[in-house]
Amino acid sequence: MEILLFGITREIVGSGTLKIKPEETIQTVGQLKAWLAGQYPAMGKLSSLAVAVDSEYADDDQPLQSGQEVALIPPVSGG
Amino acid sequence: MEILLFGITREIVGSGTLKIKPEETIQTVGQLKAWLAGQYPAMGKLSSLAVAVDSEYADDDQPLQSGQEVALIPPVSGG
Amino acid sequence: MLIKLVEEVDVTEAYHSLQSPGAGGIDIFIGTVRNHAQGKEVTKLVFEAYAPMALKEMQKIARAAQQQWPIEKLVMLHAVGEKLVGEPVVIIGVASAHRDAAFTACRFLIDELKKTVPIWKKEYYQDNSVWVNAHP
Amino acid sequence: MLIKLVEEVDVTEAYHSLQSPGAGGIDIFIGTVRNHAQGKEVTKLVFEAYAPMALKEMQKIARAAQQQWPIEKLVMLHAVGEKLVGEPVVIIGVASAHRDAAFTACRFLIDELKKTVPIWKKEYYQDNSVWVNAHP
Repeated sequence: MEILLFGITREIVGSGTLKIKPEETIQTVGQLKAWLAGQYPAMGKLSSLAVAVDSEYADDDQPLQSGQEVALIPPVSGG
Repeated sequence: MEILLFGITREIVGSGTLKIKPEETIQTVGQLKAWLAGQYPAMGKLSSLAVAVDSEYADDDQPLQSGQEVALIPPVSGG
Repeated sequence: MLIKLVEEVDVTEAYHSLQSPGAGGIDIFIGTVRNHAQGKEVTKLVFEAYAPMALKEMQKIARAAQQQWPIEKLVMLHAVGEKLVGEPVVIIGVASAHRDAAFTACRFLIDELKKTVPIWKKEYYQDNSVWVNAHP
Repeated sequence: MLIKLVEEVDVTEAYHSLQSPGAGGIDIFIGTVRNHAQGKEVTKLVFEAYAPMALKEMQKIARAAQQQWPIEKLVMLHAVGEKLVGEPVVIIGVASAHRDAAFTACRFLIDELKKTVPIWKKEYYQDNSVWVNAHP
């Protein structure tokens, strides 16, 4: 699974994308968030962290499947 | 006394200014309004009619003196 | 603070006059000639102003806004003469550090302008014309 | 309806896209780079967007506004990349028959944009920089 990263999440990981190995067996948005918090403690300190699946905000129970575009959405600050 | 006229008051009188003879003895804004209503019944049909003295809105009891710039202010509709 | 009566109001001029390094939000209201009013097709508007008093009243409104909100820059431009459908007739602009003051002050300025500033609008339809607001 | 992410937002382009014979009021909000934030001097901002999602979210907000108010024309432009003090970064515009809808919808659009659209702002000061809103 490949995750698109923006803003502070891009800086935390040090790259615009994050590749997660299949053996991590991440099946939902909630599991992805839990895995990230374990791997990158700085992610847990953000005001919020959302996940977008196919460029729509996704709930924690949404399943993740191959072929989807998955992105991390740290707190937005446009405008 | 010479009165400046704008908008519908200019059209009612048919001129941009109205000269009032000294013998009419108009001494206040209120007296001017009463005199106008007598001379020009169409003025009485307006939604409102204000008078400006030296380009400031004037109350009915304000005295009128020579040398002042007096203007009729029918309902405004700028913007 | 830019307050003027002009033959043509200019959005670009208004925007440039609102530049300020301390501004984070600029709100610009533009009143334009609408093709209909009171259910009738409008062909044009003609604006007449008692210029010295109109400018004085606009300045009073501007000062009242400056006393109520933290304003960096302020612009009030009003057209006089004939205006066709789609043309701008009034531009009100406020620059402030934050957007709330910019929106609120801009709305205040146009609302007050319409109440007190001695400018008159004659609306022309296909078959007649009226001075707006003149009669109850 | 004009919704774009661009390197340079352009007030004149926004105004032209809001022309409509049925419009009597146009409200344009322009967010600009302010020289200070959180009590510190700001030297520049850098904006990053998740472009396809940002455009989708902007379109959703625009449709929500169109459902609530009678809107003739609507524009939402947001800049990406580096912006210096005084430069415009976002332009929101609404044209409507009456000014009340123009003001209210314009305010709604910028407030919602700031809540949901995936665009991120990094604020640069003399000695450091922060991603705005990232931390509590």
